[in-house]
This record gives sequence, C-alpha cells and structure tokens, in this order.
Amino acid sequence: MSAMLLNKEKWPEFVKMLAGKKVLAPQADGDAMRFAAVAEGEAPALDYNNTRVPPKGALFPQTETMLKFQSGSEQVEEPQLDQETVVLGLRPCDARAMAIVEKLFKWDIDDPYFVRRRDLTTLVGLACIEPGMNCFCSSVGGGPASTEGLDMLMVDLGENYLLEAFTEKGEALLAETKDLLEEAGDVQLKEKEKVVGDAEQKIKRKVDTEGVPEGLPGLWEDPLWQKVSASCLGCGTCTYLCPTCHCFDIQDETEGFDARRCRMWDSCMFDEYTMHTSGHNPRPTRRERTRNRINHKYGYYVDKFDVIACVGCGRCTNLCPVNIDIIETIRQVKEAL
Amino acid sequence: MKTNTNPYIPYPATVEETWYETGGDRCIKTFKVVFDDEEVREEWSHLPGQCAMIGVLGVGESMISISCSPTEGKFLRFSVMLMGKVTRALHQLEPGDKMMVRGPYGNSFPVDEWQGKKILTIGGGIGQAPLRPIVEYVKANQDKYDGLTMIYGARTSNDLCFKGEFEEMSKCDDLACHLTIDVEEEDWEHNVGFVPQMLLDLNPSPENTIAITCGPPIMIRFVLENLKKLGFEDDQIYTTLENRMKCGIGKCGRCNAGNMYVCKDGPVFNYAVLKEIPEAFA
Amino acid sequence: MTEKPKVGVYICHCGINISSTVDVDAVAEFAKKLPNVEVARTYSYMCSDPGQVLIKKDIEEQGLNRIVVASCSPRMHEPTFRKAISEAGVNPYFLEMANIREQCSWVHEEMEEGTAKAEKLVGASVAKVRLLEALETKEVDAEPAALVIGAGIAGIQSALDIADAGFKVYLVEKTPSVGGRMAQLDKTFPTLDCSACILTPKMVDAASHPNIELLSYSEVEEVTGFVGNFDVKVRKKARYVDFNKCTGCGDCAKECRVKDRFPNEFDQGLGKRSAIYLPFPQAVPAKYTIDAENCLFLSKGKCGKNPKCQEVCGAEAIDFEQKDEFVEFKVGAIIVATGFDPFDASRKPEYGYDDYPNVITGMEMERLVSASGPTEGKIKIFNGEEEIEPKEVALIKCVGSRDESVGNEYCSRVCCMYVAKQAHLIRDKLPDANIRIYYMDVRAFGKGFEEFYDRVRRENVRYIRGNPSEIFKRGNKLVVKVEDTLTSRPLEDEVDLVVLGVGLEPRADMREVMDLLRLSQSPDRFFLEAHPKLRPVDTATDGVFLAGCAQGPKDIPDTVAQAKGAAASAMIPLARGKVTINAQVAIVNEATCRGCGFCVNICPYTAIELVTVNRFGNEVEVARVNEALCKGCGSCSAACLSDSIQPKSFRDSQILPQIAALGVMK
Amino acid sequence: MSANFEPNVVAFLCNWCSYAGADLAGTSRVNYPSNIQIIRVMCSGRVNPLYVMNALQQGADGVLVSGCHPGDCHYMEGNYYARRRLGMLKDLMEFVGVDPKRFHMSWVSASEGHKWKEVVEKTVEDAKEAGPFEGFRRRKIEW
Amino acid sequence: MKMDLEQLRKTAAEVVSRDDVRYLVGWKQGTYGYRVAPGFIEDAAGAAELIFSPLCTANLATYLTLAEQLPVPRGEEPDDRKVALMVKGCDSRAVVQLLVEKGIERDDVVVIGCPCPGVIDADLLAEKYPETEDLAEMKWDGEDFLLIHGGEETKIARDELLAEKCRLCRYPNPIISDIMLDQEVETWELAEDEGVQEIEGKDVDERADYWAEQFEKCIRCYSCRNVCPLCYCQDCVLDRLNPTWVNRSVNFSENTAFNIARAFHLAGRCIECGECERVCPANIPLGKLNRKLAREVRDKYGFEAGVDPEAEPFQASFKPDDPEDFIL
Ligand SMILES: Cc1cc2nc3c(=O)[nH]c(=O)nc-3n(C[C@H](O)[C@H](O)[C@H](O)COP(=O)(O)OP(=O)(O)OC[C@H]3O[C@@H](n4cnc5c(N)ncnc54)[C@H](O)[C@@H]3O)c2cc1C
Ligand SMILES: Cc1cc2nc3c(=O)[nH]c(=O)nc-3n(C[C@H](O)[C@H](O)[C@H](O)COP(=O)(O)OP(=O)(O)OC[C@H]3O[C@@H](n4cnc5c(N)ncnc54)[C@H](O)[C@@H]3O)c2cc1C
Ligand code: SF4
Ligand code: SF4
Ligand code: SF4
Ligand code: SF4
Ligand code: SF4
Ligand code: SF4
Repeated sequence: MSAMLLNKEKWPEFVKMLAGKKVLAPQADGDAMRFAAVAEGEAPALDYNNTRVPPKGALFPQTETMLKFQSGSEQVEEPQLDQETVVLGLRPCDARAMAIVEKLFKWDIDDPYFVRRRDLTTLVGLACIEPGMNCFCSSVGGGPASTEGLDMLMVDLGENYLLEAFTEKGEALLAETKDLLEEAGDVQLKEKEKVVGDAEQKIKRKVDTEGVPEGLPGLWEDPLWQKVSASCLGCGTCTYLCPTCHCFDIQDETEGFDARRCRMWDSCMFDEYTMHTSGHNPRPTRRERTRNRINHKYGYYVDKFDVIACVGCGRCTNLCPVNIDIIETIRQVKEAL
Repeated sequence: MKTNTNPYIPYPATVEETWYETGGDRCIKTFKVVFDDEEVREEWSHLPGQCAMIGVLGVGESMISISCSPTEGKFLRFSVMLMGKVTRALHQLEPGDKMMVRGPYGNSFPVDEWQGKKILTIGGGIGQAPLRPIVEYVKANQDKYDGLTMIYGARTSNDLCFKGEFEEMSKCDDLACHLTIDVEEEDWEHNVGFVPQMLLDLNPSPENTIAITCGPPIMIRFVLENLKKLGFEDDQIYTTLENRMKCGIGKCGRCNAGNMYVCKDGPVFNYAVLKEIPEAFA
Repeated sequence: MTEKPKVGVYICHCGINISSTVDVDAVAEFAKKLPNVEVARTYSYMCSDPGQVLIKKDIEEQGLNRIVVASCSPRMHEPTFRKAISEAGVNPYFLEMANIREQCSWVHEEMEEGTAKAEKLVGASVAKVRLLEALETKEVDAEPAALVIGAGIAGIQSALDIADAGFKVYLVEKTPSVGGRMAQLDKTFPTLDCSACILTPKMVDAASHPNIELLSYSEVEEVTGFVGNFDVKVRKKARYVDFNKCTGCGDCAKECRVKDRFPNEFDQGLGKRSAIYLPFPQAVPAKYTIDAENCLFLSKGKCGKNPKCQEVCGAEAIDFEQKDEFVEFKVGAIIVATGFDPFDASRKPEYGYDDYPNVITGMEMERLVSASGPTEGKIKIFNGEEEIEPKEVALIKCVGSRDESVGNEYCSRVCCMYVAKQAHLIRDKLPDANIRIYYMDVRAFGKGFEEFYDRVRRENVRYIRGNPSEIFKRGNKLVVKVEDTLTSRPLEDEVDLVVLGVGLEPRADMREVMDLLRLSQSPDRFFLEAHPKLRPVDTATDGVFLAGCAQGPKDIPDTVAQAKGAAASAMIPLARGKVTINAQVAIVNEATCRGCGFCVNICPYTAIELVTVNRFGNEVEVARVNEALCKGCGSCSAACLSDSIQPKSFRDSQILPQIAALGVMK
Repeated sequence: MSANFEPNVVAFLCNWCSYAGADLAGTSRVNYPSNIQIIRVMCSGRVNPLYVMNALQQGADGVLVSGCHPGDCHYMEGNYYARRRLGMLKDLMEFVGVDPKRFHMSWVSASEGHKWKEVVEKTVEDAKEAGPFEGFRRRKIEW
Repeated sequence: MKMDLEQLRKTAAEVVSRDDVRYLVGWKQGTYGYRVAPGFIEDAAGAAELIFSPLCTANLATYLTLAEQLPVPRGEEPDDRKVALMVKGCDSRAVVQLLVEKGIERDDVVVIGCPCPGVIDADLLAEKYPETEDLAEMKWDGEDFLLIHGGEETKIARDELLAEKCRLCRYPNPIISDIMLDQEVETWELAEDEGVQEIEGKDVDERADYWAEQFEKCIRCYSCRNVCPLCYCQDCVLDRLNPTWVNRSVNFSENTAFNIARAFHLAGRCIECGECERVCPANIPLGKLNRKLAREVRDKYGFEAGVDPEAEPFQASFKPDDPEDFIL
C-alpha cells in the first residue's frame, strides 16, 4: 500500500485525468447532495456531509435493464457492460455497504450485473471529518476512515488530500495520476491518524449491538415491534436510501415491439412486496415489515454473512418522515433482550 | 447447465402438450415442455421438489414447481393455477407455443437420504404439484423404497389434479393411493372428508416413514398436528413453502422466511428446521 | 379458463369507398404482423352475406375467437357483425370495429395517408380486441302496464291507444280535471272545430276506459326501477270531497260562503269561482274539489257555524278529514305528457300587461271568445266608465318567442296560427272592428295553414310587419309604438284592445318530473328527446317517452301524432313482455373499492349503491352496480380513484393498450 | 420545429354526439387532416383525465376529448363531469410545462360534421405548432 | 398563544381512558434534536408524553386510514373502538375531507382540536440553528417562536421560520372537533403564493424544464403518497400492473406520470397540509402542484376541500356553469 499526497490545487487536474472513465461524484442538487456524472472540465467539491441517496446505484442502479427482446421473439439480448467508472468521494460507510451487499450478490450464484459493475468500478472514498448527527458507523464495525470496500481512500488534510490505495484498481489509479502526486510522509500519516481520531470523537450517537443478532429471534413477538412501527408510513424512504438495502423487483416493460426485462429497487416496507396474488400476505402489517427490516439487517444477515447489514450512515433516521430512529430502535431491542 | 452464463436468462422451450387439470376461475393447466436447445436439454437436471422460473417474454415470470420426476424423461411438466398476470399469459399458451424457462431452483427432497424408508405424501389441491415428482420418483425406483402411501384431497372431485394417473397407480403393489374430497358427490367412490382427518383415519405408522405434506396453509397446520398425534418426529416430516419470488437465486430479497431464502434454502424444509423459523407459517 | 386470443382481421373495400383511399391489402399485410392475429383478409363488401360467411368460415376452420372488422362506422354495422360472429359461436362482444370509412377513407384524400391511418386504427382495434371479455345479454320480464303523466290531449291520446291495445294504463293528472290546455281553447285552427266538441268525448273515454285508471288531482311522488320494471308511487291529493259520493250537482259551490271570490284558473282568471269548485262545466271527472287554501274552514278552521257546503250537500260528500292518499303500482313504460305553460306576459313589461286591463294574452282571448267562457263569448272591454265593444284591436305575435331577451330563442309554432284564428273570431264577433296584427314573420307551414292565413287576410285583417317596442296609455286609448319595417316608418297606433300572442314555455314545475325520471332539458328547456330526428319520442332513460308540448311547442295535430308515436314505442316492451339489459355495464372490484361513493354520486341512473360487505371479518362499504339500471356510460369509472369500477368493454385495461397502439406503432 | 412535422393526435370521442359527428363529416365527405386517431368511448364522462397524460406518454403529440354539448349528453351529465375533470387536468398540465396547445376539448354534436372538421384542423394545427412532444414521452428502451 | 400542556395531557388522559377509545394519536418529543414524532397513546400514563408546539408539523389524520385491516378470526369481532386524534386547523380539514369521501365515519374518531398559530419549517430551522443530538423544544411566544436548546432560549421572529403552508393557511382553527383544547387563534393576513406564482410566471418551456429537473430526482419511494391523509386506497392504481398506468421503472417519464397522476388524484381533495412535500426525500416541491390545483379549484369552481363535511366531492360533482373557456 502506498500513500500519496495530492495538493488540493491539483484536484481539478486529477479529476480531468480520469476522463475516459465515467466519473461519479457528489453534486449539489438543490439543498441536497447526490451522486451524478461529472461533466467534463468540472471538479466536484468534496466538502459535503453525505448524499441523501447513497451511491449504491453505481453498482446497483435503481432501474436496470437486464435483458432486451422483441415481443414475439424468444431471442434475448444481454447488456454489454464495459463502462469503466470511478466513484469519487464516497463516504467510507457507503463503501462498506457495497462490500456488504457484494457478499449477497456473490453468494452461491453471482449476480452478473452487480459483479460486472463492481469489476468495472473503482471506489475512491473520502474519509469523514465532520460526521453527521446521526452517524454511528463506529458502532457497527465501520469508522470515519474505514477502508472496507474501497479501492482507494482520500483524507482531507487541509492543503492536501492523502491518497491511499488498497487494491490493484486503487494502485492503478494512483499510477495513472502519479504526475500530480507526491509521496506522503510520516507527518502526513500522523496527521491523518489525528484527523480520523478527531472525527471518531465527534460521533455522538452510538448503539450497542452486543447480543442483538442472537437475541432478535427471541423478541419475535415482543410488543416493541408494534410500538416502533405504529407510526410508520410504510414508505420506502428508509430502504431506498439505505446503502445496504438491495432488494429488487423484476418487471417486463414493452414499448411497441421493443421490450425489456428490468429490475428496480424494491422495499420490504411496501405491503406489495410479499403479497401473493391471492391477497394473502405473510407480512400483513407494518409491524411485520418493520420487524423484518431490523431483523434482516441485524439478524439474518449476520447469520448468513457474519456482518451487520447496517453501516451506520444514519440516512434512515435522518429522512424517516416520522422519526423512526434506528439507533433508538436498536436501543429498545437491547432493552427488551 | 451453461454455468458461466447469466442466470437470469431464460431458455425457450416448446409446449408439447397441455391439458386442464381442474376448471373454474382458478383453473389449473398442465404443460409439458421441452427445451429447444439440445445442449440445454441435456444439461438440465432437477430433483423432486425443485422449481423453475417460467414465463412469457414481455409479461413476466413466475416460480412454478416442476411437477414431473427426472425419471419420466427429457421434458418438464408444470401445473399452473390461473392467478394473475403471468399465469394468465401462461394459460394462453398452446402446443407449439414457446415458454421461457430458467432453473432449476431451490433445494430438493432428499430422496437419496430417504432410501429404504416408507414414503407418505399428504397433499391438498395444487399442493400435489410438488409431491407428484416424489410419487413418480418412488414409482420409478420402487426397489429403493419401502413403499409409498399417497393421501390427496381437494374441495371437489373437479379440483383434484392428475386424476387420470391415480387409477394406474393403485394397480402397483407398493403404492397406496387415497383420495378424498370435502363434500359428498354423486359417483364418487373414494373418501369424503378433510385430508387431516383422513390421515388420522388411515393411522399410518411412523415407523421408518417420511411424511411430506403440501397444500393450503390451513391444511398443513392440521396435518402437522395430526402427524404429531400419530407419533411422527419433527425430522420425519417435510413440507414446502411458497413465498413470493422474483429472482429465484437469493438476491431479490422478498422470499425470506426468517433468515432462510425460500428460493435457495427451500422450498423443501424439514419440519425440525422449519418450526424454528418464526415466519414460516405466516 | 382463459383462451389464447386468435384474432381475425377483416378489411372491407366497401366497393371503392374504402379501397380508393386505403390500400386494403397493405393494411391486411400490416395486420398479419400484429400479435395474436391469425388471419387478415380483405373483401369487397364485408357486411354482405358472402362477407359474413367469410368470417364465419374462418371462425370455424381456424378457431378464431376475436374478430376485428375494419370497415364503416360501428354505429352502422356493429349489430350486423355481432350477430354474424355469434352465429358462428363466438361471443358477440369479442368484436371490435375499426372505422376506416367515415373516419378515414371518406375524409382523407391521399392513399398514403389513408393507408397509414387505417393501419393505426386496425392496430388499435387488435390491441383492444385481444383483451375484451365475453359478455352475456340478459333479459328481464316487463310489467304490461304504462304510466302516463299529464292528461292533456297528448296524455289522453297515449293512454287511450295503449289501453285499446289491451294494456293497463295509469293516467295521472295534476289538476282536478283532465283536458289540459286544449280544453281551454275555443275553436281550433285551421279547421275551426270547436275544441270542446272534439276533446270532451276523448276525456270521457279516458275516464271510463276499463283499462285506464285515471288518477286526477294526483302527482307522481317517486319512480324507481328501470324499463320494464318501474315502481311508481302516486300521491292522490285530498279533494275534501268524497269522490264516490259527489254527484257533481254543484249545490255546494252555489252556496259556498266565499262564492265567486277567486279567479278561476281555467278562465285564466277572467272568471271567478268558489272555494269548492269544478274547473269547468265539462270537467272530467265531474267531481268537486275544495281549494284548501281559500276554503274558510280548511284555512281558518271556521266557516260560519257550519261549513255551508257540508250543509247543502245532499250526498254528504264533503269530508274535511280527508288526507292525501298514496297508491303504488308497477309499470313497464312511462309517457311524459306534461305539456306547457303559456309565456308569462309580465316578463315583457314594455307591453304593460300588468298595468293595463285591456292588454290581454292569447290564452285569455281564447276564454273571452268562448261561448262557455266568463263573458259567454262576448268581447267587451272596460273603458273606465262602461263596458264597450272594442273598435280598434291589435294582435301582437311572437310575444316571448324568438326573443333572446327572455331566453326563448325558439319559435312557439302555434302563435302565428292562433293569432290568425283569433283575428278571425274577433272579426266574426265584431264585424266593424279594425284589426291589425303586428308580426315578424308568418309561418304557416302546416296542412291547411297557408290557406287559413289567406282567408284571414281576406277578412280585412291588416298584417303590419313590425315588432312593437312599447305599449302605453294615452287617454282612454292604448298606444302601440312600433316601426313598420317594410316602410321603415315609426308608428304610434292607438287601439282599444291589445292581444299578446304569447308563446309556449316549458312548465315552471317541470323540474319535479325531470328529477323523478332523470330526464334532461334541451337548450330550449323543454324535455330532451333521445335523438332530435330518429328518436323524437324517446328519452335517454330507457322506457320513458315524451308526448306533446312537454317535448317542445306543437299544435294539436302534431301533439296527437306524437302521442300516438309515444304510445307505440311504450308498447314495445309491454308487448314483448321482456326487456333486454345492456350487457356493457359497469362492474366493481370489491377487493379494491374504498367505498368513497364518488361513483354513486356520479351515476345519472342511480345504478350504483354502497353496500356493506364482509372483508375477512371486517365490515366495509363497497360500491355495487345494479346491472339493470346501468347504461354503461362509464362516467363512474373516470372518477374512481382506485380504478375499482369499470365499464365492461371499455375498461382501462382495454383502452390503455389501444392508446399505446396508436402512439407507438407508427 | 420542422415545418413538415406531422403530429400524432389521439382523440377520445363519445359515441353519441362527437363520434356520430365525425361519422357525419365522413358521410358528407368533409376533408380534414389524417393525423388524428379516434378512440370511441360511450360518453365523454368515461374519459379518465389520465388518458390524456397516458396518451402523451405513449407517443401522442396532441390529445382531443370531445363530447356532446352541455345539456345534450346522452347520459345526461357525463360531459359536465368531463368538462370539470379535464379543465382541471389542463390547468395541471400547463403548470407542469405541457404546452396547452397539445390538449383540447370540444363539444361536437351529431349534426356538426363541419364543426368536427374545424376542431380537428385546430387541434392538429396547434399540435403541429407545439412540435413533437419531447416532455415525458416514454423513450426508446435503452440499457 | 400558550398551549397549556398540563391541560392537553389531562384531556388526552381522559380521552384514552374512555372505553370506546382504542388509542390516541398525538405528537410527542422525538428521539433527538428538533424531531417530533407521532405518538400512539394507549393509556392515561402515556398521555404524559404528548406535546403541542410549533414543531408539530405532521398531519396525523393520515393514521385514521393507514392502519391495515387484518382478517378477523372467525368468531371474533373487529375492534371498532374510536381513534382519538389531535388536529391542527389544516389537519382537521383532512378529517373533514375523509368524512366527505366516507373514508371514515364521524363516529370512528374523537377529534381533539388544537388551534394553531402556525408551525415552523424544520428545514429552515435546521439550516439556521443546526440540529444536535440533544433534544430541543420550541414554543410559541406571542408573535414569535421561542427555541429552547441546551438551556438557552432563542427568540426567533415568526416570519423567519413560519412554514410555507402556514403562510398560506386560511384555517388555523380546527374546523371540526369534539374537544377544543384552546381558544381559537386569530387568522392572519395571507401571504401571496410566491412559489406557485413564480412558476406561473415562466413560459411553458421553462416550466417544463423546471419540473423535469424536479421529477428527474424522484426515487418513487411513494412517501408522498403514503403520508397523504387522502391517499388511502387499499391498492393504489399507481402500484398496479394491470392496467399499468405507470411502469415500475424509475425514470423521468414514469416519474412524471406518477407525479401528475398523484397530483391530479388530489385535485379538489388536497387540503394543503404540505405533508407530501415535507416528507419527500428528493425535496420535490410537490406543494406547488397541489396548491396550484387547489387554487384553481377555489377560484374557478368555488370549491374548497375539507371545509364542509356535507359537501359533494369535487371530483364527483359539477355545476352547469363550470368554466368552459378552454373548450373549442
Ligand atoms: C416455490 C414455489 C412453487 C410454486 N409452485 C407453483 C405451482 O406448481 N403451480 C402454481 O400454480 N403455482 C405455484 N406457485 C405460485 C405461483 O408462483 C404464483 O401463483 C404466481 O407467481 C402468480 O403469478 P401471476 O403473475 O399470475 O400473478 P400476479 O398477481 O400477476 O403477479 C404478482 C407477482 O406476485 C408473485 N406471487 C403472487 N402470488 C404468489 C405466490 N402464491 N407465490 C409466490 N409468488 C407469488 C409473483 O412474483 C408475481 O410476479 C409457486 C410459488 C413458489 C414460490
Ligand atoms: C293560446 C293558444 C291557442 C292555441 N290554439 C290552438 C289551435 O287553435 N289549434 C291547435 O292545434 N293548437 C292550438 N294550441 C296548442 C295546443 O294548446 C297544444 O298543442 C296542446 O294543448 C298540447 O297538449 P298537451 O297535452 O301536450 O299539453 P297540455 O294541454 O298542457 O296538457 C298537459 C297536462 O298535463 C298536466 N300536468 C302537467 N304536469 C303534470 C304533472 N307533473 N303531473 C300530472 N299532470 C301534469 C297538466 O295539468 C295538463 O292537464 C294553442 C295554444 C295556445 C297557448
Ligand atoms: S422511512 Fe420511516 S415511515 Fe417510511 S417506511 Fe421507513 S420507517 Fe416507515
Ligand atoms: S439501516 Fe439506516 S443507518 Fe443503517 S445503513 Fe441503512 S440507512 Fe444507514
Ligand atoms: S368511486 Fe371507486 S372506490 Fe369509490 S365507491 Fe365507487 S368504485 Fe369504490
Ligand atoms: S357506467 Fe354509467 S350508468 Fe353504469 S354505473 Fe357507471 S355511471 Fe352509472
Ligand atoms: S416522496 Fe418524493 S421521491 Fe418519493 S415518490 Fe414522492 S415525489 Fe418521488
Ligand atoms: S397532497 Fe400533500 S398537501 Fe395535499 S393533503 Fe396530501 S399530503 Fe397534504
């Protein structure tokens, strides 16, 4: 692993050198931020907290064409995925989320779309200096400078960004841009430690997950689920915006003779998600759906992949319209144990 | 089969034969299909209990149990109940039309493990579809099993699937076939009454027996109860789950029952496992 | 069970009507490529026998189950092809027509355009036909009885015709006597027969016909149900006179304490009547009625020591305890013959009708000249000191007709002639009078009308073309201010008597009947017929028909003709004994209906109601359609936010693909 | 927008008045632009306003809804409902930036073959002026 | 106005203690910062959690129809006790409109009216006075707002924070109620709806661009629909696949269709509570669409949603003289 320095003055040039690839970076969108393709000649400013919509779409687009065909024919066409992409400045939690989701998409049978996109994408993270109010990454195995899932991490050291690569793709990126970079020294590495340490200190909200995965099955019928979900609107906000939520729906859509099979994000908070055609629904109310969401993240996923499928990004809490707060929910779970 | 390719790609298969098992609003139609591509046909292998995603391009896909045993030949059979959009499109297929198939998916009944045992299947309505392959499988490998008892019921005689096959079955020595319907009908020679009750009446011995049940949730509940009464141990009992599915390969999320993905870890479950899954009988 | 749609597309050349602008073969080729299309053929005349045979043969041989016919308007041949395919065993509602003649070949010129458009239309039809559903036509029994509302000449005639055909008729009249306006007339144009002489026998017939139940002094309160099966409730208003005991002797009226105090409606208020009265001598039924508003006993609770009428009535028929009664019955058809109101002349204040007693209306003139009228047929006016015969008489036409300022743009159709008739009658009675008629146009279109008009002119009646702007008083004279539009000369014409040729207006109380039967008004505010030309006696409500002036101004011959037409139409369901219910009705998906009742509000036929159903143990309200009432308009469904109510054959799921086909398949 | 752009107009006509009026135009051999396609419904009240949106989304450049004159509705009131609903829709569409020229409503009676022609001409001309609908039209299927 | 919290809690406790009341929905302090959350109170003790403050933006009327109707096991009776609901003026309009649409029956609900001097816009507040994890409180203080946070009190001018919906609010006092918690507040001078006017001022292409940018952002989470007290269909047509009004795929075309359809379905029904806009995670100014329609309905048709329980539903009625200037 090599650590390099990029003077912030050279940042625009750095971005320019990535041209040829698709560069996704946070951009202002009204009063929120979102990941969007960077137009040529533009360099995104990275002083942001986090995007509302996570960058998961880079690997798992909200709507993705899986197959194309002509109605009436049995010939299907697969997408040619070959666009190399760099995601610049994603937060470590979101990168971790991608790694976590990847476990599922690579489990047993590869999901060809996700896996292919992951292969084509270089994830360049940006360590957090000012964690958001509801960030709790450090409680769930991450941290402001977590490197899991990342090909490269940038740390803002004031004048410079410190660049560290962890994978071949990261190294390659450093190599590509080496003309702009300087070798980082111990001073900078020390500085990084401090910056990151400070950031960790700034994380106010914490959850204690100890015993939660094991304990959840025992709380199956606990009144806490009714309590937590009473005010839930059953909207998809918490799941659509969750970087680790990966559920999808598959639909066929036709346009004249052209047709496609596509998939799109789905949400376990929707009643339709598990509804049978007969009208029978194994998860008939928001109580069961909320219980599933928490269990999925803090129980089932741990059982299957040994990791909590929540990276503590705080989005679900920030954006839930009715203040259903996952930190508080987990606290209640703990309490009930 | 074609393991390196995209698992979401369905393969065209030609419908060779179709017939209606039952009538009414939710009629069941059976399709016998054969893959167009020889390679696919050769590579395809499934075991009793497995399912496939079948569908029509432009309309969509549905998970359907493969209702034939691999021992029957190089074709597939599906018995589909008319429910919604996809099943409607499927029902419109006629011999010569194309059906798109991918799979096989899910685990299967551990037919090898069961060798040497008595097999008892208890089915209701369309629930006989996943059981039929076992029956056929055991029929084809009678020497390996210690006989088979089949209990099958439906609301009326018109709601019984695979009717034509039962005659022939009752001729085999080791096969016992017990049919029942909910209410009395003219010309009905078999039992009248609910499946769980018939099970009690037949009073099969749990000794060296595997019981497999499949059908409407309410039936399953009482069958399980009665099996326990008869002295069956949890691990002697198997059933299958049906949750809504989209991908069939454990990615899309929705079919989970607790930490199990029904499409991967199921649809066949041993009751000893299943009863620990809180959502299984929701 | 769901079958695979196998569509046959049949494209008609219509001789060269279609094929000269649409390349029918190209359209057929195009159609063959569409999903589920098994055959596409063209033929010179699809509607002809061989054309139909072609379709039937394909159905039989190729197992087609959906048919698209691309030809003329479905308004023309939809029934033809429905019948054809159902003869071949395909549900008649598995048909869709692409209108490539009226809306394509006949209105476009270029072959290219025509062909392209025809292809789209066929594409859209195929898209829809695949999704159509089999529908069943249902029949229900029809009650062999009719209700006639209003017993003017129209109502009487309809009732008699239906009754003569052997069906029961309930004839409901609001006022104490039948006869309507015609009973008020003196002589009738153009033949000058005496109105009473020709009408009275019919009135009596109507009252005594064994099949007619006359409900006079009654009003229809409620009508529910639908063609063939209307449930009717009628209020028989209290007359306070025992109908069966009253002999019609009239002693009571002569002795009434408030004798001859109240303006007699029948005489247009020119004569007076008592509180107990018979509207006119020939009234049918000849039974007295107490006008509760004016009767001392009924309004004040006291009439001398004892009510006088009660004292004198030998038959002991007076019954102050009488209450309104209700009768209920079932009928299969209804005729509305509620007639008209004469235009209220006060609404043209410039003519001074309210101010000058010597300005009268045509209706009043009818009573004045009538031998049985208040003046026994003498035309007298009061000049302030004495009653004299008028010397100078002016008649003004089009009062309240063809006049936007009062909201009546229409022509009342009878005024030209009745004004001429009245001029003639005045001439008869006042041979020396100077008579002039102010007019805008003379419309003498009917049989014998022009001749009559000529005759009147020859009788020294002056026609002056001009529309008077004002009438005012100068001394003892009335001054008609007018411009003679032929000579462009302003005139101030001094006269003794002015007759306003008032027009006919919709009845002021017609709303009651409209609401009762869910009828509409045409722009002239009379009742709206189903089609102005082809269904002039039908209404949009099946089983409800119009007769007489209720539908629009007309004279007696036209009224009678229409009354007979209405009777004939009304008898169709009665004679058949059955009615066919529209199959393309709306249907509710009770699983998704949220019970908001929007549809209930909207349905003009009150075909929808909210019912409580059990949804998995919960009681919920959902909409339910009465198929017998629904006409399949689909208005309900456009308002249903949950798409839960859908008209069959015009479901969203059938129309959206049609839209798609028009948009995308370019 | 190109001068020879030919818009694609979808029209929803009630069976009793406007459809009959359009038939009359045919019987009278009145010529009018061919880029209008008619979908017949029983009553203008049947026209779900979202059909208009859907037509634009599915490839129409202009939409027309036509029914009986007020008071003449075969079903008495359907056209009044249609008027209210479509009036609202028009306001909404305009507000979200759909050119009001793309959507018209008319009253055409069974006897107004000539009026039908005028209405079609106006609708097509307006749609032409508004140009190909680029708004929220469904795009060709892409990866 | 000073809402007496003691009084509120006492009343609420009484109401939830009634036999015919199932639970009470009110507002309670949220889990951090300025958050306020819907509170489901089932017993008298729970009533102590309730608050009413300028932070109580949420329209709780949505909970009247949100609860799923579960199958009632044979032999059991459905629980038909009432739900008690705290409402501001705007929220009460939702209740009224639900009555008009038979979404609820008057007997199903106990309405506790809270006259409302106007609530704040949480985004504005967070922008100016950054939120922290510890709890903050807010009060009405005469004409102004008082923010109490970390022991400090900050007076904030009303205009600075007043939510847009409140600037335009004509009904600050509950229109119906069974219990009124306070005296009615005086209505205030209405602001111009600048947001809507600004868009109306644009030409049609600019408007198209503006909304394209907005709808492009929609992630189709359907929060706007789910939060809306008047979107209460069991099975929303925009979710349904047969017929498909809107495809499931998320792109500009489908998003626009969804948003148009949603707005249109609320024409003459939206009671301008602003919830849809508040919850939209993509910050799409949905309120402008609704208000535009509501204004047209008011100006052109003389109708206002949710003010008269006896009214005929706007979309299911007409007047013979409804405007028809747009008709050819
Ligand atoms: C493991 C398994 C085996 C099955 N075997 C059979 C069989 O042998 N024969 C048979 O008739 N049916 C079987 N089903 C049920 C069958 O999948 C559904 O009836 C079918 O998907 C309905 O689809 P539709 O498109 O017609 O309905 P729509 O309502 O149009 O589609 C809704 C969607 O819901 C899902 N869905 C709806 N109901 C069910 C359900 N009961 N189970 C799973 N998904 C559902 C599907 O994903 C479908 O895409 C099986 C289901 C599973 C999971
Ligand atoms: C001044 C004048 C002169 C005329 N002279 C001639 C002439 O010379 N020749 C000629 O051919 N025509 C003449 N006409 C026209 C002629 O009067 C009409 O053609 C004829 O009266 C129409 O008859 P009708 O039955 O349609 O209506 P009406 O005569 O109006 O009868 C309607 C009946 O229905 C009853 N009714 C109304 N509403 C209800 C209800 N809700 N329930 C129960 N009953 C109800 C009324 O009481 C009335 O009895 C003249 C008209 C006028 C005004
Ligand atoms: S964001 Fe909140 S209200 Fe919406 S589904 Fe998630 S928990 Fe429920
Ligand atoms: S569950 Fe919430 S906090 Fe956890 S990763 Fe998802 S959005 Fe972030
Ligand atoms: S409008 Fe629709 S949802 Fe409302 S009651 Fe009628 S069918 Fe049901
Ligand atoms: S289709 Fe028309 S007539 Fe039938 S129920 Fe609907 S609104 Fe009434
Ligand atoms: S809340 Fe916003 S993002 Fe979500 S569906 Fe509604 S408009 Fe789209
Ligand atoms: S549309 Fe929005 S503002 Fe209107 S009632 Fe619904 S949530 Fe409130």
